[in-house]
Amino acid sequence: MNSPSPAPPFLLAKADAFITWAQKNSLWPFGSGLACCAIEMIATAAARYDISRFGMELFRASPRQADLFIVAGTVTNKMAPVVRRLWEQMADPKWVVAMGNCAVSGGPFPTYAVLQGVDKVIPVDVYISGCPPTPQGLLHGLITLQKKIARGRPTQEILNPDAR
Amino acid sequence: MMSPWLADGLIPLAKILAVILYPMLMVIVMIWLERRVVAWIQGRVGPNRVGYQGILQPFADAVKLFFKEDIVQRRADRFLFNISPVLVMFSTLLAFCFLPLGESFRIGDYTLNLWVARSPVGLLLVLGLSSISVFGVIFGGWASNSKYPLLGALRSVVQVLSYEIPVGLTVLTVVFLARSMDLVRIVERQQESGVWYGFLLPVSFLVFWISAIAETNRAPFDLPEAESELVAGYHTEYSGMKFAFFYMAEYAHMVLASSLVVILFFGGWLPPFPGLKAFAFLGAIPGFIWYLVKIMFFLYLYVWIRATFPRYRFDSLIRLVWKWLIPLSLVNFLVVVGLRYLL
Amino acid sequence: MTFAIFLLFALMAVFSAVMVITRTNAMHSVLYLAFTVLSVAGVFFTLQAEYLGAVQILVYGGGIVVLYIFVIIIVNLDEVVAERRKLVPKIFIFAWPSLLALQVGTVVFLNRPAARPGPEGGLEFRALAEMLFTSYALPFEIAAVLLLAVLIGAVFVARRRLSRGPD
Amino acid sequence: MVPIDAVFALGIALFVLGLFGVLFRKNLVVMLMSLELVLNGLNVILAGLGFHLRSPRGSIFAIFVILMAVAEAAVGFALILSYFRQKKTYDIDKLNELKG
Repeated sequence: MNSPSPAPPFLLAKADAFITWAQKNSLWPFGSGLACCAIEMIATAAARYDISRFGMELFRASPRQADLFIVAGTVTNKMAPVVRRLWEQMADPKWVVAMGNCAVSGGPFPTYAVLQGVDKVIPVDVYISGCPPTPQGLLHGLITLQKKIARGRPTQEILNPDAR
Repeated sequence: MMSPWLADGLIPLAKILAVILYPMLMVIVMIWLERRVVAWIQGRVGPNRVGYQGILQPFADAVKLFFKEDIVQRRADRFLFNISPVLVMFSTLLAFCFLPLGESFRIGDYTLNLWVARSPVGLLLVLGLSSISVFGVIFGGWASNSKYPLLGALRSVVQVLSYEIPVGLTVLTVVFLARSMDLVRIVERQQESGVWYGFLLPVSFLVFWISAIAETNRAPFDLPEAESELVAGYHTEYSGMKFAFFYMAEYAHMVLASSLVVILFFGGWLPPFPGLKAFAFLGAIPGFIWYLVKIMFFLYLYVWIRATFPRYRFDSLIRLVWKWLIPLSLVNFLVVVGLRYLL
Repeated sequence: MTFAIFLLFALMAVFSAVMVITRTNAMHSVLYLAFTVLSVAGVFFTLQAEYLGAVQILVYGGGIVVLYIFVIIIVNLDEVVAERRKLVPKIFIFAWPSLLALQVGTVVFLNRPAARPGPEGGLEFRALAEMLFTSYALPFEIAAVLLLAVLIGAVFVARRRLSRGPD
Repeated sequence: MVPIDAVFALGIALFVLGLFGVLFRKNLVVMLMSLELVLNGLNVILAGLGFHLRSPRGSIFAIFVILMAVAEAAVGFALILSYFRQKKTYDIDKLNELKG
């Protein structure tokens, strides 16, 4: 999706708009709190910030049913294979948000035990900085992700899945 | 005079279409209602970005799930894995065929019945068909070839089969008063006696309602899907549209249970106070609107209970049914029969 | 019309019955057994035995078949039981039920009763209930006692023998 | 209107299929399932006769057969479970202790 492909025909463009509308408005996150950022993620779901306004309050416990992997917290080297595996168990289309400095780049832990950024094991769509990011920060990241999803062309991926 | 092909061909077809669309519509309303009401109870806002007050949220979810990848694990039993969501959905929708939506009325010289099928044993059939959905749950859990789905499926079956007993025993009291298992007839009998059976049989209603919550695997009895212990229960390995089938079937089951409660205990499509002349003006509102209002009230009660009570532990769940509900419903049955003959 | 529906259910019943006895996976057999039970319930409906159909769905579908599933899950083994016995000659296996079927068929077809118009409401639910609780009250009670005995017997046979101590 | 011959044909077909299952299969659980087929075939014939003779007796007999099937299934499963605890298999051919 990096290079802009030629504009799709009218019907496909409408279908794209419809599917991406559905996808961006019903991002079900995977309940994946790894460290202290999880507290902020939970705060985002709670009354004051209320992630459910965007239809995202259905935190799924099963990766098969989730669309959004919020990597909330420090990914240790021990946890990295698990994170990778959970990401692989998620059903396409799926998106990843690296929440907090640890998930983005290892943060304050430049040590042998900590993975220096979760993008070393799984592809990340949106990075949110902060230690930890505030709920406003997470919501901003999620809205950014919604904008990115709205630019997607799901029909292209359905019609020729090999091109991905 | 209506042409026969319209009466014999088109109207049954339209009814069959309606009996598929009506539960789906109720499911969509129910999903939206649940998310908004739970949010409201918790001091949040709830989905409000898609459509007016977020009413299109269930549509967005459905479309998204439709375009999601459909994962079948390598070690899963493909045949059973694929067929079980269909089984769950099929049995629930089939049960809807026997639910009357209102009294029949006449258009010209054609009598339009607001039900697809009417049977003298309609009540038994609805109970039987709704218990068939257990197949889908247990086959899905077993075919996933994974431990949490299997545990969730076993829990679900034990729970549903145990709670079937108090349901049967309390339904017997209603049948005893109405002298019929025909759902239409039961409502008509309530009209004749001038009182909803819920007020005559409060214990039956309570036991039936608790069991109905447990049979639909809803909080506080949602042990089969307890995400803190079992990930997502019997549908852990399902993704995309198959998961949506399980999800929708669960809500359709709730609509079915609410409809049954309304028909058996709250007078179906009858307006309130069917016996009192002073309230006869309430009959001006069509029957199925009363019916829908009552169903919505019980669906709201489902959500209210979910947002209020913590989840049961599994052993206390089973203890509740075997040590409290079944003896209670047995005694209730004896008391109802005894009073009926003494008074 | 009724006959067409009957044929549909009958074909479904026979097809799934064949599948029940030919699947090597016991779980698939149970699924097809459920289909057979439901189609037979449909056959009962076409034969105006509505109460029987409802009982079939409730008791067979909701009870017995679920019991089968439970037993298969409890005694779940990876072992596939080798099918087809070798000790009995194959010809005998085929011949005996076929002969029996032929015999039953001829007896039944030759002695089939003439259709009796009878009272129209003869199959009503009420008539069934009245007959069940008057003429057949004694068998009904005996069946109840049988079920009680079965309940106790099944629990007794299947219980874990705790006296031997933990394994 | 369903002709009685068709009902007999269906009942006999289910009966014979069940019989085949009992004779062919070695898996105890599948054998019990085939027994259920036999009983179902019987019930079909009983219901058909009741329909044909306009009498509720067919249904009543079939209900007793279903009751018996419940009893049979319960005891059968109890036996299978205790057998399985001892043998760790449900192959019918391993059930041969009494053979000389």
